[in-house]
Amino acid sequence: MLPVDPTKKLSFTRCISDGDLVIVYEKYDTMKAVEVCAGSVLGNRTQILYIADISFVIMFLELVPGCLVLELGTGSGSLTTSLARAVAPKGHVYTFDFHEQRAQLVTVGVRDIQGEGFPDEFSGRADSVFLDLPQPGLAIPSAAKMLKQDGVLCSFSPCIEQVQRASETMRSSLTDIRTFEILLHTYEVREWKLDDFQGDEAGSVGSHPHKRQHRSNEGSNVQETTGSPTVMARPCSDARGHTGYLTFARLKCLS
Amino acid sequence: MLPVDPTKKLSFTRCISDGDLVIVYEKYDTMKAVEVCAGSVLGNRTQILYIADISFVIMFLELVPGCLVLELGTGSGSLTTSLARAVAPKGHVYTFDFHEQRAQLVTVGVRDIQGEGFPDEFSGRADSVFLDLPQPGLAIPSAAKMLKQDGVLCSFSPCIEQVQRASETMRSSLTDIRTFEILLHTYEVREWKLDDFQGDEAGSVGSHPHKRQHRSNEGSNVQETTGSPTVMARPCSDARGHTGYLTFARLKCLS
Amino acid sequence: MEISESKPQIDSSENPRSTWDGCSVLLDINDGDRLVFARLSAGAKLKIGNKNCSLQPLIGCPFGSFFRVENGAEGPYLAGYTPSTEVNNVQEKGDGQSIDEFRDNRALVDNNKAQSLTGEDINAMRQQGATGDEIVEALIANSATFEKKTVFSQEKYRLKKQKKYAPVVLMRRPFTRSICEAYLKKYPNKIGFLRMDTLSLLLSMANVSANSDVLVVDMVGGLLTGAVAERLGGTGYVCNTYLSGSPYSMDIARIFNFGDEICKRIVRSPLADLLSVQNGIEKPATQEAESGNMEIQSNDQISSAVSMEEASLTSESVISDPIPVSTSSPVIKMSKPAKLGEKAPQEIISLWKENGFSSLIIAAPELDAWGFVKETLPLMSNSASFAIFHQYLQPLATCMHNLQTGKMAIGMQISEPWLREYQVLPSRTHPCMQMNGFAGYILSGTKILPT
Amino acid sequence: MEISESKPQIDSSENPRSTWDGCSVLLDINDGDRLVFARLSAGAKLKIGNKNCSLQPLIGCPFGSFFRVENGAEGPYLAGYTPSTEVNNVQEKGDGQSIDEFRDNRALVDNNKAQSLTGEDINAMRQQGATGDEIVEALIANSATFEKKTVFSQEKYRLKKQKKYAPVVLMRRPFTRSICEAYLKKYPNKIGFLRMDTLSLLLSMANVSANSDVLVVDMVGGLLTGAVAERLGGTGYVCNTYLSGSPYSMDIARIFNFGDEICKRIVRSPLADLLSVQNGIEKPATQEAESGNMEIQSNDQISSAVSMEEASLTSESVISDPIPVSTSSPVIKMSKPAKLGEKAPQEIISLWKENGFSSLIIAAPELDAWGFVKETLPLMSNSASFAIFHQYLQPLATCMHNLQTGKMAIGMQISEPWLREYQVLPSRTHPCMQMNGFAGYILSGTKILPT
Repeated sequence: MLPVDPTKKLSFTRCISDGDLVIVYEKYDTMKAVEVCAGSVLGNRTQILYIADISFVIMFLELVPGCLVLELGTGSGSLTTSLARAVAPKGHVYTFDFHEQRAQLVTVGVRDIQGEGFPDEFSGRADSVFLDLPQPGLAIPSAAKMLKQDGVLCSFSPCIEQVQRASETMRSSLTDIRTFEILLHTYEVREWKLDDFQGDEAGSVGSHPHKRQHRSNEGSNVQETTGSPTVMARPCSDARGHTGYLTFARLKCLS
Repeated sequence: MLPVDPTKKLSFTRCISDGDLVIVYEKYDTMKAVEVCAGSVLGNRTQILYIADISFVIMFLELVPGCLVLELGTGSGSLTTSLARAVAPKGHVYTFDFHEQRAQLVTVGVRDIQGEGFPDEFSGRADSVFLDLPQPGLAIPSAAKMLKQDGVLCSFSPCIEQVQRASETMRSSLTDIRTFEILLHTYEVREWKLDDFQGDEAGSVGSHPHKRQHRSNEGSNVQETTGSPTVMARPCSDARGHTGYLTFARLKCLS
Repeated sequence: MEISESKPQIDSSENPRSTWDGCSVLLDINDGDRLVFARLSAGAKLKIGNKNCSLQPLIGCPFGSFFRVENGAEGPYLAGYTPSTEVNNVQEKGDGQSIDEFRDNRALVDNNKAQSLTGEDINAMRQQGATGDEIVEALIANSATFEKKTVFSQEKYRLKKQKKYAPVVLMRRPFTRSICEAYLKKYPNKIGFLRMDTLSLLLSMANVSANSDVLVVDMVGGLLTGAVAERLGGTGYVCNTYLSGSPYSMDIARIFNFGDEICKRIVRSPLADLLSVQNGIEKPATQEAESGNMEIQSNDQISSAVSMEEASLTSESVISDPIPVSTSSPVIKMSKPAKLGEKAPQEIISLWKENGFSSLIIAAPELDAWGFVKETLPLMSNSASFAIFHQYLQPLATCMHNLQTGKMAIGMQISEPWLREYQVLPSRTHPCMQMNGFAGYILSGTKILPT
Repeated sequence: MEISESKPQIDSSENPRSTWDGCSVLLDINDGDRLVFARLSAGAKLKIGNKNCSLQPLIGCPFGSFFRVENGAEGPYLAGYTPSTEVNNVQEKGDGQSIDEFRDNRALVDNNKAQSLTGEDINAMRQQGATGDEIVEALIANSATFEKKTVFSQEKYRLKKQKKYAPVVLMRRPFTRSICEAYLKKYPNKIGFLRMDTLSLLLSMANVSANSDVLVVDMVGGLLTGAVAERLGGTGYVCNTYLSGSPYSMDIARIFNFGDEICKRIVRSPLADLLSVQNGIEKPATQEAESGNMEIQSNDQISSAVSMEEASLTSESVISDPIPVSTSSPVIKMSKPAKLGEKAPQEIISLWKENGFSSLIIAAPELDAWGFVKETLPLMSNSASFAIFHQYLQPLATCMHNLQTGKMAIGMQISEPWLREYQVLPSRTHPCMQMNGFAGYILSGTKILPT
């Protein structure tokens, strides 16, 4: 049997302790406030708007615990957090931006990666590299040098022209170049009381429609939906139309 | 009261006559064969794959009976047919291609529109112009000259680079430039018999789950979906991912 | 009424490109910020910003014209104006900007209090006869932060001030395209969230074209009825049917500039009347009386000339918050649009009985689809096409299943259109960040001879 | 078994970049035309085209390596090879071509009979030791129409002949990404049509990360179990639960190269066992016996070493039509993958009773979602996240409604991911013409303390 170290269990304690991250829900679908205490960053759930992009990036970068990941363009840090969770407990994320940030399990460097490129110390050591830069093409040659063999690079760009230039640059040293776009459609659930079509109608129309109804239903398992209230889902009309393009590529394997 | 001329009624005769268009369905969703007889082209329904594009084009070109429409790039003629139906009975479609075609209510010209431009005789006479060309940008200046004031032009292109170049050209003489993409998701309907979760389970699990079930359902209108067969729809997995981009623009109104 | 009658007959097939007295127009103020449907007349007025402007100068102008508020000797008035290509570009850059700013604005210091021009200063400029453009330039010159902004932010600032101090009015033709898009933007619930692409598919899938006899269940305010009538162009018929009680509103169909020829082709009939005839039984007199009743019940719709005026006023105000103010009596000054939606005459109903309708479109997003379909489908000609719109997938799935098992229709398909608009600009091309994710669902098919 | 035990422990956190004896690999033949999962060993063979090739040369090579069939003295063998950038470009042009040809091929005359080289000629070349590339060049030289083709058609022709006469094998790591995509392409029904993006969302929405205790209902062949275990990396637990009867297949989880540390964290437990403990009642001996029964029932899964070998053979053949042929006995030559999916020990179950699971994922596309949710949700810790996958929308709508009215969960959302792949090439950029339109639906939320 495996030893179970209770201090390593993620399972939630039943009472809220000091320093915990607490999210307050007002109703079943609205958050009231998010209070983040230092030290609990890794327990934080990623921004819902981009969860589809983040989830897909983590799977397509083939991140598993123990990986070394480089990120360029820390931005709000929402991806950084998710990258760190994916490589925890033994891996490490090195993230670079113009501005200084702070986090756990993560090393943040201030650097103009687009111009300077990556520090040499990571050369050939990165399992994966993620770029979120206005001109990804400039950083790609340096990023490719950091990758291990068969390592995966991802570049996120909102505009197709950035994708076109990045893909062009990738072709020289990378392979398996693929561009994706991912969106999340959400649905709202409503209890829907169907108007009782027949009931309203019967008085004024007379018996004719009922006759016809019987004819068409004859011998078949017609499903009547009228009467009882039904729960139904429909797409939310206010949808996010675009977040960005995700371009993935692998370092060519030299055999 | 309006006089009703029976010869002008579209309503279908109840028996198939010689020369009719006949579509044979094998099952409710598969067509076996389409036999088109000359003279009934206008009754033909458009190719289902592109019906979303075609429908949108007709509405956004603001086509109504009586319009004069120019089309460049007749191709298979599937759009031509729909354009002709939209402007019938008094309007006219002039369509141009490298190859000669034939149709009703439609005049087909053989012309290298991309290089030569439109014939002068249509100058300022077209309500709408539709372009389906490899390099739409080349034809746009000539196309714009053909439009009436406030007339609408549409260019269909599969690649974004064509759209980028066409939009650039449009900016000099046209306004209200908008690019759309439209796809049709289709659903398949199945009768779905839910496995009776509780029935199977009760024997082996004992009475505990039932107890818990009662607790959680307490006082609420829980919807049980198990038991009876239900009809449900799910998206077809094999979908058309792209047909093309539709770029619309209006001739600027000089007041 | 005399004014209206003396105007040349507006035949939609002539497709007029300029307005006339009594013409219905869509006024787009500040690039979609405000959308107003109005009927032009010498007395019609519209409040733009804080100024009441007569719509009289718009009469006779081509659709697609731009107007701006100018200060004349007799007060503010609308004057034609040609926007520069530059301004047009600024407008189009609107959406791209959000991205660029998202990427670069960490260093941007935007302080709106850095404006040294006061409201009093601006009022003084106005009284001295300054144009809107001049005020905008003055605001820019007196902004302490304008020079520090990025180019995109500068354009955004300029556009914002232009909208406030030099609003632009674009006059559009009220066609299905523009009417549908305007309602979708401002009052989507009034048209059951029916998107332009969905509506266009309903027309195609139901095979609507010249000389069609189209049966519609239009619970989307008359938009469907109007769209079908626009396609018919004065041929065939669109028959708006309804359950007992009052007919469904056709107000939106009145926004179209339909001439008499088209209006006569828009009729209504209670479902009961169509069904009784369908069954080969002559309508009893009691039902006639009942239908007469209904016509009176629908007081806000098609009864008298006065209520027409009210209806047209209502439709004008539907989209815009402030109702266009008419200083003189609307009954006298405003032209009467053509009458539409009369009760279907008995001889036409008899013809439908003989031939069946050639198309069926149902847009009753709140009602059970199957209930309507099983009633109306037998009224169709065999091989007639139908298209049913619904906000939920499940009722259409049930409906399709029932039609299949009942062998009532073939070629059936449930579809959901998916529409995406793009921003196409040099180096800034991408799908628009906001989209309308709700298209609704369509069940389409072909009616067959019941076996 | 000894071979396997003597190998270095494969710890997934080490993330090995080269293969080893006993390693599981995904072989991609001719750019996705054929996808084969294989376990490397000295004796393992694979038929490529009409040639039986040993997989032995693949041992010790880096993942991402390309191989081609070469003719050696002892017959055909797989040799490493570096594709030129040019070839890579040709492959990538594949999709764009369809458009360009659509536009231009009216003038193109394509007559495949214009090939003067016969099958006999090609066989003769082979016997004289010609390489695949040389045969392709000869075919091109002897094609009467090649020169008349467009550049794209020429490349298409070359690629087609290369695939036939010089097939390329790409060796990939069996990770969630590659396994999911391979199954989706070849046997989507075995994984319930679970797309990569949907699977990745299930993991994120259920908040799966190191040290999580994840309860899964995996009726997608073990793909979900494997994906969760990959994320856990030897920490926490993934507990695969099932109704009475035999456990659901975990075959796909065995394709991953999980080391012992990870395999031990993959356990199974009948739902009844989890429930009885949850209610604070110690498991009666009768249930223990019953569970013992089930383990024997699941004969194809986790019982003996021999059935393991069979299972691994099965999983290898699942994707490919021809089963990789092993000339020698598989029991001796093939290495045993680590054992996974043992029955959850009582002390771990007791811990779960105390703390609750921290995540719940249900992927039972054919079963009623609500039935499973109402049974499993009480096993969750409060504030635990859950994610339910289903092929239909309606069962999730009902489920969400019931959870809302029962005040069992908050933060609920039904989502449908939408994935689009693009072709990005100079002047030929557009979304791919084919797409997988079916993602399924996800209900996600957070469990709360029942009130």
